[in-house]
Amino acid sequence: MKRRALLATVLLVWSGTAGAAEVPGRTADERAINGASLKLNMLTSPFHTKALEREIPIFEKATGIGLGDLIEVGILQIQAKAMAEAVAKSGSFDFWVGDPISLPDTAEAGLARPIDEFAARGLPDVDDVVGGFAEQGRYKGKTYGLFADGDNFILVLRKDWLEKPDERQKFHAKYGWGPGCPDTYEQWAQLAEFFTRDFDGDGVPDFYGAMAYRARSWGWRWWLQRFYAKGGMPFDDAMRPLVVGKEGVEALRDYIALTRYMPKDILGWATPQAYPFYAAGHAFSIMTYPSIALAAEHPEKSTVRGKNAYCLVPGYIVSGKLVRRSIQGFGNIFYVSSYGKHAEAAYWLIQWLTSKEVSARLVTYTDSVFDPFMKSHRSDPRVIRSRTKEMVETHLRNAQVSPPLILLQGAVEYDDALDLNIQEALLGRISAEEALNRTATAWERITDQVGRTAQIEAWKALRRAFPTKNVPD
Amino acid sequence: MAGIRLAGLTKAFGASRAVDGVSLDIPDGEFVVLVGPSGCGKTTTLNMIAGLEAPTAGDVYIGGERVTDREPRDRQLGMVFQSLALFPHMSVFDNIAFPLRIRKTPPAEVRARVEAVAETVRVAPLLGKRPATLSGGEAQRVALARTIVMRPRAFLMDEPLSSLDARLRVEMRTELKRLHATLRATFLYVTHDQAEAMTMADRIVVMQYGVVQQVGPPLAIYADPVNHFVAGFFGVPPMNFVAGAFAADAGRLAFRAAGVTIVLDRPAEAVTAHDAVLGVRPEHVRLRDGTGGWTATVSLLEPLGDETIVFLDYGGATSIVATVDPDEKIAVGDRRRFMFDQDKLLFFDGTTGERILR
Amino acid sequence: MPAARRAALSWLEREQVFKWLPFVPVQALLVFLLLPFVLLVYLSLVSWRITRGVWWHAPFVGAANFAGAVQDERFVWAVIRTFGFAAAAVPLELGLGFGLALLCRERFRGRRFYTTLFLLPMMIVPAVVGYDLSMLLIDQGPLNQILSLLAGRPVTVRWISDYRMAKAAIVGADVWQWTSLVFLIVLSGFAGLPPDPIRAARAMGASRWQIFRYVELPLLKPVLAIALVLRSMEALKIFDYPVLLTEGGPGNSTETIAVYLWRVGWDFTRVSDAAAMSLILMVVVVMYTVIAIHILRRERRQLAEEAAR
Amino acid sequence: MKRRWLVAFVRHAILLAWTAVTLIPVYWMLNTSFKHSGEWVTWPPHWFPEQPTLENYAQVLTPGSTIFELGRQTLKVLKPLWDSLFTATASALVAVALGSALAYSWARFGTGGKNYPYSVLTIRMLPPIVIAVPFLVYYVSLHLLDTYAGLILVYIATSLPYVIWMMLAFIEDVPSELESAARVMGASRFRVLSSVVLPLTVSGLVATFLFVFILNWSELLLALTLTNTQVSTIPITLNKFQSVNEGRDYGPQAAIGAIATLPVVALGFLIQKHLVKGFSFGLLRK
Repeated sequence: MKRRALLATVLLVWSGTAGAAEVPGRTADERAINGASLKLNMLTSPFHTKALEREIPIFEKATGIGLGDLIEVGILQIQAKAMAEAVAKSGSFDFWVGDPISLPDTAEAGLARPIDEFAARGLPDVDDVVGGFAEQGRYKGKTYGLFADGDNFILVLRKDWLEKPDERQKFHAKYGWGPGCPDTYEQWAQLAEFFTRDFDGDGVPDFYGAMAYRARSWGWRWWLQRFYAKGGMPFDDAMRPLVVGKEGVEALRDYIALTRYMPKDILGWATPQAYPFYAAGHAFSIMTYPSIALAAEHPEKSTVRGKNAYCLVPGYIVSGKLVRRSIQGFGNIFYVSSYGKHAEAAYWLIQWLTSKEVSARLVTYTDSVFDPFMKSHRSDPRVIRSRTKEMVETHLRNAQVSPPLILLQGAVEYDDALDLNIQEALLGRISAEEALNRTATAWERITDQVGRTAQIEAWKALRRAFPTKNVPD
Repeated sequence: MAGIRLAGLTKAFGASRAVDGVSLDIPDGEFVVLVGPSGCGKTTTLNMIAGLEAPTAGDVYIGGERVTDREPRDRQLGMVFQSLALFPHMSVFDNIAFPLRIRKTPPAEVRARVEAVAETVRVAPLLGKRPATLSGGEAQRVALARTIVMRPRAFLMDEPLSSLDARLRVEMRTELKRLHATLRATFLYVTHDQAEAMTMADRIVVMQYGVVQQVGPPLAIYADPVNHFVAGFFGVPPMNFVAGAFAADAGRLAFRAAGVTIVLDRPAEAVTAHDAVLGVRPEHVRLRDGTGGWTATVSLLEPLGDETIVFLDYGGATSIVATVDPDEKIAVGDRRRFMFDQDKLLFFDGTTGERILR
Repeated sequence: MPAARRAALSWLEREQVFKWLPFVPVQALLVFLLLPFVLLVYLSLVSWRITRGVWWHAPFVGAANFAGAVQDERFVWAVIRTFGFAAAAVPLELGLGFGLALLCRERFRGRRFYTTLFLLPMMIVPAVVGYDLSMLLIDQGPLNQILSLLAGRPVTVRWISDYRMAKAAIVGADVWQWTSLVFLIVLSGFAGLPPDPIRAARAMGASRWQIFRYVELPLLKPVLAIALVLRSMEALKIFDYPVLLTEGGPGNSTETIAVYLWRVGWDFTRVSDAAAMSLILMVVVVMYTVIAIHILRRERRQLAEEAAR
Repeated sequence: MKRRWLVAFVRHAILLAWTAVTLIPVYWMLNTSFKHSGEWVTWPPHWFPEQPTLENYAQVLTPGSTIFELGRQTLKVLKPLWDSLFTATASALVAVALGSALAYSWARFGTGGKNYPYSVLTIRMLPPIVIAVPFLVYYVSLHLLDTYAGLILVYIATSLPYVIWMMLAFIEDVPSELESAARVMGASRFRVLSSVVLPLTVSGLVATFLFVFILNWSELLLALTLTNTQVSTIPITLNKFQSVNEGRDYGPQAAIGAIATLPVVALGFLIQKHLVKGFSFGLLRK
């Protein structure tokens, strides 16, 4: 299996150039691909390093293209570091792993390099990528990166609690359904309410009904997902913000209301606190990145291994019909830098990393955060072993209703304005309406600063990437 | 060994002149004391000689050589500072050895010379100590040793005794004189203490406001001051001054002040000044019984043992001070008559302070 | 010594040459720093963001960026907030540092133990402090556990998720780390107090408190002034703690100037706006500097007078 | 007698309380550095590692990857440790040398005018983020980006104001008569500096060195902006240690923290004698 993949890879790489006998080629890239050894530098967050460190040497053995220097920065500093390189043009890295959100800015800044010409020759395995994901590497009609990490949200419940007969009976008696995977956010709230427990009666719950992220820089995505499920759209055709409508306000109120069943400290938590908390069995449900499965099913570190039910992300009933939306929580793309010295070699490496076989291996490593994103991952035994079949199935079904993030120039700023105001509302410092009003004002300013006409064009293109399906097959 | 000559030495700080055209010739081997009140420019003069400050105008010659533009280290002068300036981070030995080591003297010679000098100034037992542990007199000797050891062409001393107590100061004066006699080097000694100047100097240079007022041997300066300032600066207790005016008295010159009139053996035309100040040293004031002179009340007595200082209220603005024999029967409140030794009287111009009627 | 070398040396020895020797490299360095500053001014006058071509082609917009910055509430609040943090942290550091130094000034058993330990925090990298606190401050973490133990009932302070407490956490981090520096400065100040005035005051029958209040405290004022200026300068630059502990949240409760400018410049790519804000900040800082200099200079003068006496 | 006992009691009570405040975070760092990943964040917290381990230290100190040998050090702390030591030491040394020379010149000759040290102080007041963007552009054109020289230069510049200020007070404490004496005795101006001024200000120099060393050792923002692959300091490295299951790699981070604290603490203890003297800023006459 491995040997065949290797062979396929080598052939794939070789096919990119004409003769391959005695290291011919006009440029360093060509010669490198043709057999010379070449070291590529990479910018990444440490979340990906360990998997890539294992895989890239295999590529190097086959092609002579290996990993040189590694620039690692915290996951929230990737954008800053990429922008610094856009200014510096130093060529200190050839490719990088980053969030789709930074695509518009890095593309506009000239850092992300269009890879269409390479892709036309290399024919990456994009057809196998689950719908919606592939779009995330594209901006204004060009492809800038290859998708590597299907990071849309998933809801995890504690199966063992759901299966307790007396709990089932009591729950059903109270709410008239289930309990089980919720279809709507209301149902999730009911589950959260019901399963929140205060064993010692000190007024502080010991078992929390729900968890999701509410911290600064993270929490906005959970709101945006609700907003989309309400049928909301961020902008109209003229890029006027639409967040202030009924959808937005209701989504925000629900978003705030559910926080009641979460640990009090949730506003300060991100993955470092949330995953171990859930894996230690302190919460009934958590809606988060699919990598939660790696923590929850971890053979040694988890106390809830095998006790988890993986659910489709709930939705809202919009004009009588259920709409589910599962937003891209972070997601990662391999980008090629315009300023690196070996763009083509870098492209071949990322194509190899995002091929069916190699991506399946990347997804399998429990110490990195590559999540399944290919149709073939669904049946890959290695992927299933690391995450459970149920999880992979559910995750990829969720992806069918995955709308894009606001992938426009200034994305990080749009998101930050939204994030800040949502949190202010969550803190009770301003009302939901006020929060969204302020967001709209900020968004208008950002749009004007970036240039409305250009943004309208980009937005229209982006809007086509929204899912048409309301409920996954 | 060398003499020092200053030619029109001037130092200006902005508009004010700390030292104003000082010219002075100090022959080799002379002990000259530069004296004056604080702020008179004497330390600045010394610093210019040492090269620590650059003169605004004028020149310094050492041993006939013009050194005005030379760095201090090229002038080969020994200097003792007011604070003594012992290096607190070095032992006494290292302090004394410092000037030798700078000249890259071989260690054996350093040791020999330091020990020899230490013997001379009697600090040999202290060589291992730190300056902070020394007494005032010891520190003084170490500072001297450090200067002597470098065999300078001349010694500059900037109030070196001011930090000592009265007794030690007197002892050190003698010692310095003896040292001068041994070394036969040029000493330029700065002080504000007239007693030091009087006791030690071959010649005294009196400075005020950056200007040399008078140069001369101690006794000459004492007896024959050129102006009111110099006259008042020397002598303990200081000279009595009585402000008054000249007038003609039957063709002779007379000095009149409140309560005092003195008819001088001079023609009335001898001076043109009207306002004048009479100066008379306390030892030239005589108390007497009977008639003659003027009457005064004894207001205060300061017995010093060898003599007694008497303050006499005679009706003038200030008291007249007289020194009398300690055996003299006198008490506060006594009414006594007093007179001046006529031939010791000094007169100064009331406006300029210059000596008149010399 | 060869004559040429001797001549060169004596040329260097001349006061007019010698006194400028260190200025040459320092001024060179300052000029080296000045050029990016000129670039900063240029960038503030044009409209450039990283996503918009090269900076030397950006259109000139005059004061527009400055007007925008002044109207940017987040910026204004970040400035106010940062000064607020400094205003809260610095007096605490001064008070604590002073109090601890007061307790440690005399010799007693264990003094060396305490003084050595109290210096520890300033030797730790602030980024480490940030991470360390993110473990300590979670609501069921060690700190609340200790507080509960002390209070005898469950205490759950939401250090990093409550709007106010997060500010307190940032101030607390600063205080924890830098009280040690103030402690050291004041302790040295006590060690350097001249003994005579104190002896004189005791001879005049002053009580311990009076000696402290009327003799030691005034003598220590210059030292406290230094500590004050030093700490307020550093406190205006808080970056590591919020970045590693709260990401500026919750809300924008811990978004300091440095954090916000980092976002505007790098994350939002609005370099020109960031440049304008930087320059405005500079004006604020220069005003602050003038006040600080005034304090320092007054203390120095006072000191000179005391020394003269 | 009773009163004295009470005073001692109160004193020790307060000091012990602050000792606890000081030590708990430090202890927690050490505690975490010996814990397995499962114990880093627990409810309730573990005050002692259940099964103490050195794996965190091993992880950050072992060069190379455990599975595939890439022939280079990744995610490791040795190179950043060296880089931090080198940049912080070099910049502190140069800054102390230059700054104290400047302070000397200003104190003795008033070079640069009355306000010079005050205006230099302004440099330090600006948050480094202010110069980060233009500096990047500048450094790229000078080829100083991602070099030791580049980082050291900017650290020298930002430490200078403190050096000048701390040393100024110190130098003013050296009586100028000592220098005059040495000069008259034949010392050159340079010899005066080395034989008189330097030994008398050594405590100040040492304390100043430690202070700016700590500042540069800990600096995150400029290092993050101005380095990529060739230079990497400890604060940047801390940022790197993040893992998937646990998010932040608290254990290795704590290990790095402990390792990063050690040289400074060692330095601090070595020069403790000078510290208390040094930090008086020479403001009070002895």
